[in-house]
Amino acid sequence: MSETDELKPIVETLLFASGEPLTLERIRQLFPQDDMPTLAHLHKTIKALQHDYSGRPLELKELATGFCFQTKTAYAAWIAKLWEEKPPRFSRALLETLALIAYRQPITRAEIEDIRGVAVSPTIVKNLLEREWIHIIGHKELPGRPALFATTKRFLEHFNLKDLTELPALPQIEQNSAQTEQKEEKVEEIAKNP
Amino acid sequence: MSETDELKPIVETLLFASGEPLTLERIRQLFPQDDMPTLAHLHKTIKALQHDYSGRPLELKELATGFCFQTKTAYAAWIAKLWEEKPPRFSRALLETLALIAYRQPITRAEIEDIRGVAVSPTIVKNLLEREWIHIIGHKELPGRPALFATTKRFLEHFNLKDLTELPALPQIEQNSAQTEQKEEKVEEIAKNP
Amino acid sequence: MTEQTTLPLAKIQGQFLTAFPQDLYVPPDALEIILEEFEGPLDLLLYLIRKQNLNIIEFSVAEITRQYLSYITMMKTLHIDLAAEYLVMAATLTEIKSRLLLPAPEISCEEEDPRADLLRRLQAYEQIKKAALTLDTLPQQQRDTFICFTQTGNLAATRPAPKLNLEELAFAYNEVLFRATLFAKHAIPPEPLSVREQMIRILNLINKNHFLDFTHLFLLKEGRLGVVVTFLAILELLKQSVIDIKQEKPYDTLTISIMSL
Repeated sequence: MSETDELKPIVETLLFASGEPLTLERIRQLFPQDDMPTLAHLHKTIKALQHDYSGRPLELKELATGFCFQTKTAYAAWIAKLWEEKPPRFSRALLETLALIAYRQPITRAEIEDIRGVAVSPTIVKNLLEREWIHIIGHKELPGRPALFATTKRFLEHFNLKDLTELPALPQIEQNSAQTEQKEEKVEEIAKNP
Repeated sequence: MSETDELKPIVETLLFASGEPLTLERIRQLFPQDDMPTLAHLHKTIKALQHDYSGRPLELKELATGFCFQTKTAYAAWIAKLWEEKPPRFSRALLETLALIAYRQPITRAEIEDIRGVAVSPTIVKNLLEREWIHIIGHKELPGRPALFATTKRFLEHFNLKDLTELPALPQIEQNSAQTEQKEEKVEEIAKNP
Repeated sequence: MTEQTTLPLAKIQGQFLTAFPQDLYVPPDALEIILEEFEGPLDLLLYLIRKQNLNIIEFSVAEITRQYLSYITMMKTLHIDLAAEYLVMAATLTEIKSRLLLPAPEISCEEEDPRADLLRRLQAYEQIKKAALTLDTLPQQQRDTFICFTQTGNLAATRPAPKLNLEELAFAYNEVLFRATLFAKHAIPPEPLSVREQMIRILNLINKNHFLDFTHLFLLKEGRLGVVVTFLAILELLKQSVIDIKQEKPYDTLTISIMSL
């Protein structure tokens, strides 16, 4: 890795794709031992990139945690509007996990996985625990003593609920599927007794 | 908002800050009613930005879910090194199921099974639903009202497509053999490959 | 099993092995892995046809049937569970073969090609098999391309937390139950929330007090229905082995505690 020209687009894409500050040492470690760029070389590359982007509304800045591209403050108002317009959304996986905990508490992770049919990501559980929307209320007497999750007071507060019974009941879909099952049964019946 | 020069850095900043594709309509709605750029104007701005970034390792692309800057494929290997987790490799069963849904949507599970000759694994369908690559678009008026599956915009986004017409053309299939001329050819072929 | 020389026995470094190495015992597990290489009977048939460098429309049913059947027989001999689809295909092939052996009637022999349906299926499957491979070669997000994004400096702190409303939550619950009923072998019955709520109330009480008198769990102001619901909640917790009920001697008070190890 001797040419700046070769190194530059690599560093550039790394900084843009990571979305978080990267130290030069971290970048260096991505290269194979025998082809590691020197820190001086990386510094020169950063300088070159800073020059390339000098006319643009973003800048390559050095923060305490490393280098990253940042939008210039002059455009902050536009970004604020973007977020105001459409705040970030929870993933479907998080919503469904939370919904299952809310409606079927106390519930273990295995039970959630059983109903959803896919593994529950640890990040989601961590996220919900950190928000204090769920907590571990006990353990099931099974091998491994799996944690039983339940929603918290904070969860009720967030949704302006007095208690869990105030959770909306929307049984339409369940009824529909129950009807479908009944229909299927009927069809079978008819098939048996034509 | 009449000058392209004023609009360009705003669009550029928004695209970089959002971290997800933005439609031109969404960008337009961020402007005050009396100063809203036209879609044509925004299109011109996008073109200008695409030109500005033409020499760089990133490109401004239009996906089904909107416009975004993304890294060029040549740098994927470097970026992948940033993360411990490797991108998932999809099984043939999953890819075949997905391809059937993509090319023959809307399609029922029974129709998929008919073509693949094997039962569709519920895990695969759940996985695809979970990724939000497919969704249930309706139900067929048959006993049991089987679900009709279709692909989503997120599917297109994942495969870097703007719309379904950008899917690679289905490979040509060999002509039906029930025709006599081909039967003769067949005899010749078999003679060659006993 | 004399025809076995033409059958794939193992796939080693991408190469199919067509005969048992003389000095090697191949455990049935390995053959099971071979079977897993195929996405079903159509895929296996396609493999057998392609292995002969033949076009789908050109293959000899008799030869392919022979190979297919000996493959299936081998699997059966080794007591490998074959999916029903493989056996159905074996029957189909045998039927086509026997129909081809019968003298064809003079009229309408063109439309009545007994292979027609199988050929259509093979063609449709091969097409989608190729399409699936092509799909996987498209540049994919997070694998080949990465969406660029930048930090926003001080603004980052003001980025709002995701909003969530009750309707969305209720919708998500319905969605997941609906999907579960679509795919689960057993229907997942909706349970009345009131029982769930009582279960949580009881657990919270026990977590605070460790031991509780059974009668203290009931709230008289909730009336008869409330008592029934609370009782159901206790039974459910017992069934799930979350709590334990102890009675020192007959007619003594029931003590409820968290299930201990």
